[in-house]
Amino acid sequence: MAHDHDHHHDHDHGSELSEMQLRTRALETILLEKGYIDPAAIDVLIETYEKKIGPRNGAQVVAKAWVDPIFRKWLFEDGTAAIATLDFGGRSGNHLVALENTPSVHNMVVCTLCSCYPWAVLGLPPLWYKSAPYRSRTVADPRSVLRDFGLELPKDTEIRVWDSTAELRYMVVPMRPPGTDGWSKEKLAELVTRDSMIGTGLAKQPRDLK
Amino acid sequence: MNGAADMGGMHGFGPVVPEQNEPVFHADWEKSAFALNMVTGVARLWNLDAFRFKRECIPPAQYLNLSYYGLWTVALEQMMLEYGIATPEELAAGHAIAPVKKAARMVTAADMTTMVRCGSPYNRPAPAPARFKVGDQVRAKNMHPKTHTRLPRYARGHTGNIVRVVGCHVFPDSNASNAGENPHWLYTVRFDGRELWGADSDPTVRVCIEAWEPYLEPL
Amino acid sequence: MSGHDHDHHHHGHDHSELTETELRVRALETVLTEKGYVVPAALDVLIETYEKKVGPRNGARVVAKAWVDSTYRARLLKDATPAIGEIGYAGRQGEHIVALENTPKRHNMVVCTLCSCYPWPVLGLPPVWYKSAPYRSRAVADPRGVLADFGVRLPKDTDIRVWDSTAEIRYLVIPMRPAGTDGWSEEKLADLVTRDSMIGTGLAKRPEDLK
Amino acid sequence: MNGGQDLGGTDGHGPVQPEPNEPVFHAEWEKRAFAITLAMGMPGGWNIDMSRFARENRPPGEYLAMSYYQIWFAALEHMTKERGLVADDEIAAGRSLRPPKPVKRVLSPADVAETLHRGGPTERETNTKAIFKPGDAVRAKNINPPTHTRLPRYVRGRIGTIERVIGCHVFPDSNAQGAGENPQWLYTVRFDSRELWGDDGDPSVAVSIDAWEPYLVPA
Repeated sequence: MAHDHDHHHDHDHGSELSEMQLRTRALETILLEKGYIDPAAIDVLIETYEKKIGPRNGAQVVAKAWVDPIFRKWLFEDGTAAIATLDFGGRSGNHLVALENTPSVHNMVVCTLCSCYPWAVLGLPPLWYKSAPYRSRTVADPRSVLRDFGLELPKDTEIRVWDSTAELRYMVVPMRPPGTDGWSKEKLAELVTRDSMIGTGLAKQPRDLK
Repeated sequence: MNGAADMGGMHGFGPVVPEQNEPVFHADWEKSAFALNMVTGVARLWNLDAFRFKRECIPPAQYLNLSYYGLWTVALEQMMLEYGIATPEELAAGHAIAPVKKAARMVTAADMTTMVRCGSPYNRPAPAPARFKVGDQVRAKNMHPKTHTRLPRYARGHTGNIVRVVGCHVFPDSNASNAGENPHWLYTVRFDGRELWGADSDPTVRVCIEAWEPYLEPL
Repeated sequence: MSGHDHDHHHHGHDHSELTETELRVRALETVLTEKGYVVPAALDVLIETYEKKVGPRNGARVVAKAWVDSTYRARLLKDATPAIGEIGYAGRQGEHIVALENTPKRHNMVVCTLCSCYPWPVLGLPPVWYKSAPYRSRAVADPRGVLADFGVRLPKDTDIRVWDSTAEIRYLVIPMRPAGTDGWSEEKLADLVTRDSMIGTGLAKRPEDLK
Repeated sequence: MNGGQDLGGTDGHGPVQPEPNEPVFHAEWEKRAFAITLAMGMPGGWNIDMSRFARENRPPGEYLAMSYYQIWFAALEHMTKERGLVADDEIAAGRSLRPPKPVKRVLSPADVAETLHRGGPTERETNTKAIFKPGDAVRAKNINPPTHTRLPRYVRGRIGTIERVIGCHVFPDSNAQGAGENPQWLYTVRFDSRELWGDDGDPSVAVSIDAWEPYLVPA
């Protein structure tokens, strides 16, 4: 690999920054001046996705599925309806499908064509999810991608990759770690990481909680 | 189109590099870029498929060297020009110069709250019964439209199984070209990794895509 | 298509790149020379060869000879490498040449989608457009669209054969001889044979095109 | 590898722009980069397939944003460093900092013409018989090696016809990895445009590639 050369990974936005700052400011000003947007709307949006909606939503779904067998069954039958009862709703969550990880099947979610992601339960996607390495390699060689995350699965585990090519949004329900019997939903939710709901990680172990 | 957006199965991009404690946005301009795209979508200046197509049309050499929100911004500028929302002079000046061409529909904070809650569903009443059922074997067509499509290159020509009948949805291939919503049945199709990547590939891998009925043919 | 008003890197000789690359090339050349891996005079001979000596004029002579000498034409189409060797052209990037005959029914076009394979001994080094992403991506999928970029429009029923040089074979297109050239010398005929006509993105000039 | 170099059938790169009166080289450094690359083949000890892989093996965005001779030069730097002929600090200093490694031969000015004339023939003697003959229907295998191959993505899985049996030639897929020349029969295979690009393909177009026997199976 020619890794000694300069790369342009998505996260080197330093060089673009000042130019992009100017360009977005120009657009925003024009749209404001033409009356297409209300500055307060912009603030609501940023506030919503920066502060309110995030993987904590998804973690609540997973924790509930771990303790409540009826909810769990419903979640896998009709993710959209089951999740709606938790009142997140929202954009890019209209057709949510929950995927069950088991000792024999591990699910992973990608969008090779753009960056489709279940915003309603996970918030906005991290940079790596939108990056070329992830989008290119996950469908062809998911195990090597898992290795980038330090995760090595048993050789005979079936890996199911879900390429979100349409309006369906996927969330992975990771396996419940052992040693968590009798835990409350709130405490269980702390074990559920964002990556475990994308499929690039597993839920935390009890000992991982400080 | 077979553009830079269609990355599935490409080599050479290097490792996936997760960022520790990644913030939601990496700069203030990213917040604006994000919000501006939401707002222009709700204002129905154009549809989401048309906006996706515009992003894919960015020449690959440029596409692959832009950051995520950089892509959004470049595409947004293009859309504003193409749909007559702004002129090149206005983009350069950073101010409105010409009067508004279309009647502006002001998007308010309340609109945004509704949008965040309700989203924008894409399912539609079915004009005809679904052609395939769960378990059917299908082949993804070998098609190479120059326009927007959601059928990735790596799946084309390959055989898989229907694992879910999702419903009847807006067809992005026509919606992106402003040729109407033209709803079609949507399916989840599962492919064996070896079918997609050849006999040497990992036998434990399966890949699922969503495919509209016009992408598929029976076996 | 959109996005054309943005910066492109088509030709890649933007001035901004020059200084940095120039410095790096000079540094590497100096290091290699000091270590004795390369001899500067050998570099000069190489540059001189491909800048001044080897070029499409070679191919034009091959084509002109094929136009006037039917036995040569037959030898060329049967096994081009020795036939081209007869005129004295051979060597690097031309070890295995195949000649392709254009006819009223069939038009041949050559591309290398994977890199930039090109018959150096008869055409010299390839032009920038031949190595560019637009040509390499579109020639196999939409050759008529590419021909339109060159202002060439072929009849609808002409078969177009695209040759993607994916291995060590190098292709040379033999364009059709223009009408009104009966009795012309090989030298004069060679003036009609353009580089593009031997790649398949052009046709041979007509007599009226010569000033 | 499915890298930036595998451009056949990809969209969005814009029109082909022939340059009137194009010079052979566009800058002094291009001449040097070109000539050093040719001259170093001998002392460097690499083969053409290794050079090709060194050129294509980089992030696609980088590949597509680099000019032709920049790619050549980057590969040259990479290969000279990989073989310990030069080091980063020497390139940074612009001069040699340590004694050279012994090499087989250095190209002298007097050798240039003869070396170029001889070229690098790839045909090899063989005892094996070609499996296919002209007229045979073959399918290009669906292979996706991350290493060097000369089977472009756009023909994989598609059916064509053997048009010519070329001979037995060095197999680049193995030669690029330093795994030996492993000569294989080489064929010209013709594909119908509609087979490659689907029903919208131009029926008057056919595309031929040169394919080594291990790329093909009977159809």
